[in-house]
Amino acid sequence: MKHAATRIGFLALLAGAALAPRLSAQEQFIPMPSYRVGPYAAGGTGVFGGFIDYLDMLNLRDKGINGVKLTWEECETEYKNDRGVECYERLKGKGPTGAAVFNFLSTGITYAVIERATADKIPVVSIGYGRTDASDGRVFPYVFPLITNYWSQNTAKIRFIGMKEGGMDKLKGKKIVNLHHGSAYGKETIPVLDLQAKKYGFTVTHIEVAHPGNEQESQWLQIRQLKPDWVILRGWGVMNPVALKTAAKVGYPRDHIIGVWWSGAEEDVEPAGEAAIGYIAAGFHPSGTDFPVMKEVQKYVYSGGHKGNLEDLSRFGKTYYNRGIITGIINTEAIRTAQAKFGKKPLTGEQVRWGLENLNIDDKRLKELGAVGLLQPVKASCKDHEGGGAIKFQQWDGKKWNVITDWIPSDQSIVRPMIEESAAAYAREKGITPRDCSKE
Amino acid sequence: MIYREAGQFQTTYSGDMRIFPIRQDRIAAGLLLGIAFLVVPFVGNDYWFGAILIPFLILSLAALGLNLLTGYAGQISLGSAAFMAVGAFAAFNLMLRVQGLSVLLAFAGAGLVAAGVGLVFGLPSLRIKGFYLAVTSLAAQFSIEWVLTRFPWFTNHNPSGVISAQKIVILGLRFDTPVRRYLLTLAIVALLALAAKNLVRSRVGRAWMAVRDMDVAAEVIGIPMLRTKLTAFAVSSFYCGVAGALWAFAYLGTVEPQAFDLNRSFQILFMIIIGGMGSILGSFLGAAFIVLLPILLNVATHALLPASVSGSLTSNLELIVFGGLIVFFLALEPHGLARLWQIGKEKLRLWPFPH
Amino acid sequence: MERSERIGDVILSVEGVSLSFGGVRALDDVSLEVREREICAVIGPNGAGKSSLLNVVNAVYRPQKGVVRFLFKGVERRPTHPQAAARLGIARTFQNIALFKGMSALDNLMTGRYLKMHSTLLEQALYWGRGQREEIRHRRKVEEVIDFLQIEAIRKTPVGRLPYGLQKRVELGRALAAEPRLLLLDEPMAGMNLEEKQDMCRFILDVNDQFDTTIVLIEHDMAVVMDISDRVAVLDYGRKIADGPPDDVRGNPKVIEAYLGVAS
Amino acid sequence: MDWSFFVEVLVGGLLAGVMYSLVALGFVLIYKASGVFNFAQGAMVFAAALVFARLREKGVGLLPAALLTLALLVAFAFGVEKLVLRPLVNQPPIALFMATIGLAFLIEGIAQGVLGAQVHSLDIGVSDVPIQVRGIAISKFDLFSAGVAAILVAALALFFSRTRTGRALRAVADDHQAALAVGIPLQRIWAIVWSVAGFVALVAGVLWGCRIGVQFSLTFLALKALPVLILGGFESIPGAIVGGLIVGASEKLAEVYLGPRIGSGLENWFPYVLAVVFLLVRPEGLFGERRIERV
Repeated sequence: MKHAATRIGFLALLAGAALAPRLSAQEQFIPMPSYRVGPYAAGGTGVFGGFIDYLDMLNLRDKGINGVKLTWEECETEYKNDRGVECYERLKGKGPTGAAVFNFLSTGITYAVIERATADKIPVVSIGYGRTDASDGRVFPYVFPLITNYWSQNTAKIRFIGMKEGGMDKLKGKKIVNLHHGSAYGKETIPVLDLQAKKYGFTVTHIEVAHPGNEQESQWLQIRQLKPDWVILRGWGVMNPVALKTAAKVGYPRDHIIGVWWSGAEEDVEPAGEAAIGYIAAGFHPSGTDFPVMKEVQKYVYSGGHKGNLEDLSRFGKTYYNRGIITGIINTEAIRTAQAKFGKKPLTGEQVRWGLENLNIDDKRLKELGAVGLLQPVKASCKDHEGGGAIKFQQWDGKKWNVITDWIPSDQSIVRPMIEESAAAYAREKGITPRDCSKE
Repeated sequence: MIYREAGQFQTTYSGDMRIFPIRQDRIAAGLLLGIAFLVVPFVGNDYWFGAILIPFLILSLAALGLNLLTGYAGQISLGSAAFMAVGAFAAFNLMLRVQGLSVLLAFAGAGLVAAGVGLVFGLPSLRIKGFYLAVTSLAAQFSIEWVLTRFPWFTNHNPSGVISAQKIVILGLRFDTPVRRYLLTLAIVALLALAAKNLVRSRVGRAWMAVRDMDVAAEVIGIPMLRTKLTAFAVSSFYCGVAGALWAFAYLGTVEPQAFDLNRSFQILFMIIIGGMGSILGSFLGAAFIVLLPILLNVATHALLPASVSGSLTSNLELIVFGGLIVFFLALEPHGLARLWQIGKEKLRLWPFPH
Repeated sequence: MERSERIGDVILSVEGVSLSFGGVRALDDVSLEVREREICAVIGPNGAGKSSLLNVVNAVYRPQKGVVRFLFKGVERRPTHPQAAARLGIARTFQNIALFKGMSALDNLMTGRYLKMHSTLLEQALYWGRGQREEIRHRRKVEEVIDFLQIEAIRKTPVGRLPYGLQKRVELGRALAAEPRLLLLDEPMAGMNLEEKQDMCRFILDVNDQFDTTIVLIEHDMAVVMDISDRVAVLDYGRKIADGPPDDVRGNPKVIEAYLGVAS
Repeated sequence: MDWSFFVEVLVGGLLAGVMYSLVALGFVLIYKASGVFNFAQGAMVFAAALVFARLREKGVGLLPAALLTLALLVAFAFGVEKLVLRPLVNQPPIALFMATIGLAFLIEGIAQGVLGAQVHSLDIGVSDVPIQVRGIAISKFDLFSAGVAAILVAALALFFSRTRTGRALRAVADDHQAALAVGIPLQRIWAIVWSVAGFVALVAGVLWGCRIGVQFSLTFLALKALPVLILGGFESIPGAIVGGLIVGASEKLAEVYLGPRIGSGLENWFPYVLAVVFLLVRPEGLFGERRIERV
């Protein structure tokens, strides 16, 4: 166990350690409020590992962004809201121009900092999590749930099921079970599902799994009684492998279980072993290493004696790691966009916000980035802070995830009104007057 | 200034029954409050107010509440966070549904609602004793959390079950900056701490301790068991409820029921054990230890360790050192930091003469 | 001689009380009358049911048979609960000290006055006006007891740290703080050295004639019992085998056989 | 009502309950002998499983891996006794309880720091397929776990009644003087108890690890053990088993038959409410010995 050895070495090294280097003027500071301990450490280490490695790659390959070196500092949040807020406050002022943009990888923390960040004029990016109705940029100028949010995902998922059934009209009379985690996150898609159930005439049963969900005997026995055509797995951490194992136990076909993207990482299926084979999960990006950008990271960060952020190289190209890579792409592209307007220098959060709002990663740009197929085209606007919304579905074969669909677009005709209604309610609650985007 | 009580004689009972009979203590306490109210607001910054002091004060308040119940009345509870949740959601709904209600009244209301719930879960305490009583508080912990997520009414039908607290405005004064919220929190916590101190040095406080130390003897003296225990539960829950309301309104701004999960309850319990059972001061020391130390360690590791050291390692180092320190301090003084402080003072009193 | 004149009417009458735990009989048809201002001693070998008798008197135990009646100023009361007994003005000490270990001697005594204090929770929280005045007023009362028992020096000491003899004294103080009409003392001198015993005897007698307190005490030390008590009741295996002035009891053959015989 | 379904839920619950009991056992052992509520038991389960899993990944055989892990746990137990229990001997139990909390942080930190935070799968060659018994599907793995639990309890029973050390442990549970009379120093006994608890943690960790993967969430199992302990009484091994069965069965039945009516997800609190009701009737727990208050 080589890593173990080096780690133990470091444990000893604590006492006589050197001081971290100071920041210089031509640097853009990006805070890293990560979590590397506790129940969700697998996700935290993976995503922030990819995020940091991508920034590292940019620094090594082309001296940062247009010559502006990227710097960052980690702060352990332990996935707790109060620790997250502390990290936010601690890091927001770092660097010559302050924090450029925050990514918390936690819905709870994102919620907790929205008002602070808006007051401090620092954008908060939440890719695939966070406050869904923040997609309405008129009410939430500083919050960017980019690429896709839970509700969009859910509509895409119903579309996928429709495809499988051979047309949306075939959904009529079908039975779907929504097996969700017993938390705010878990309950979030209940309204959008009910809405679609009405629209397409299928019945949906919501079954809750109490946190942490390491025992699901009763839920799956219920499911077996219901004999649903499909089960949507809105899981979290340990709940996912347990769900698959228990499904196998009661003999429910795994290829009719469709997970959300927080149930779609290797960490979610590997512990289930055999039981996970055939299971389908949504994702706004695939796993795997055969994308030019991954090769670049491999080349610059993990060769020539340079050590990347991953301790366990086998995680390179895994789902969480790739999610970190695209997080890196989105953030840095926003900074690049902003630099085009404000000049090639370290930028303030407010300037980066403009960059995010005018972010436009088209197919051409994707090709340049070497991320075709890894990332969908993203175009944000003052009105729409989501800017994507399409989903790919992948199936687990026992070894790896195989993408089984192309990008399946979400049904904004359902999602958008819900978002605007919810955002408007928030605006009323807070006395916010939404921006007029025609003036932006 | 040397710490001496020589030459100080109490000539009146009222003098002898003051919170700080010794002059130096009075001066020290006065100074501390003076600094907290008059100096800190000018020297502190947003980080200190918004991320360190406010949560520290709020959790101290919660710890104080639990200490009244567990430390003084001897009724163990693992559900303090649930009562914080009740407070937070009660305050939110009061503000939401009662037109033009003053925030302070909403906080008081939140405390009372929590006290009411606390009473209910306190009832079994007459029959169930010792560690077994923990189960009732655990029942409270989980069922309350469940109820708050189960019924959307409590969150005003927010799709993600999160409440975002209303603005704090008192007599037209907006508490929208960290420093103002800090002062508000400090004022509330200081007042409630004083009230707690008064309670534990009067009749009801003595009754609590009597029940804790020797319930049969207490009964023979004429102390009504159920009423005394229930008072403890109610008062304790009141404190936790106000703390929860502050957590939502003065600190985070938005909270979900999961913010008050079992871990929070345990965190608060740790505070009073490390700080000192049956000690007002201990509640604050304990909160400082449990809240501030991990942050301090996090800052320290990032300052000391070279950037090359992996984040995972530093994060785990923090855990290890934190755990180690807990064990170390307990080995040093099993009765908590407050006792350590007290012993230190007694030593200082006798200094330089050992006997 | 004028002691006998001080002694008034019956204020406590235990009538045909039987008590048993499971199969074990602790008290078997015991009757006892105690008169106002009397010092009545209950003696008997270990396990004779002495403590049980006291526990029945202040309603810690409920007897299966018989009644316990109090006649204060002609009004009859039958307390069914220790608190009720306390409200009637019955205070007691315990065989193995039952002080509130975590509190100072002073607070233990203040706790003794619980029933005499009435300020509301809010008044106590504010510690202002009535709340504070009440505390001070009762502190004054308690200080009288402290002076009486000569424990000024240990006022603020946590009772856990006190030596055994002093703890016994503080426990007596806690009982006295309640200004009881009837004081039940369960082996107040057990495990004391000679001078501690003498002090305790003096306190008991002083309490009796300064505060007119009626006293029922359990004691092993014959000498003590014989010279402080007006009347002695003897229990043996849960039954009362003798009751009367010390000298009669001393002469009673049953007692000598059952108890003193064993002792000497 | 569908009886075969009811039976299925019941059986599933009982088997789940056995899994809870496995975790609860560790608590009972330590509480019995040292009167400490060991908050670190969950962390021990996690750490044991993690070490075992990593060894397996390195290609170490089942038995050697188990033995190596066990050796580590024993060393740990002796370390704990020396560094944590001894300084706190004769201190209020609450202080010891808190110390074990510090211990939990230590274990979690070291385990994750040295062995990483990834999720590991674990397979000991027992597949988790259902077998049909009179039309009722029962998981093979669950039956296996139940068997292991039974053997474990039997082994512990023998250990406590037959061996000299075991009897000494029982003596300690009753009173410490007696233990000294038996002639085994208290320190040794505590170290041994913690080792045994470590062994139980390993068994629980491996079985649970196979079920849900070896990951941090294993520490949460302590929560499931709590109501079991409270129902069964902290000092009783049979209590832990029976308590587990009651909790498992009741929560499953509640979830299936109550859930649809008053809302699902009540599994988490139902056992506690049950325990409260139960304790109101019998305050000393299922197997805890009744204490008479002497005045």
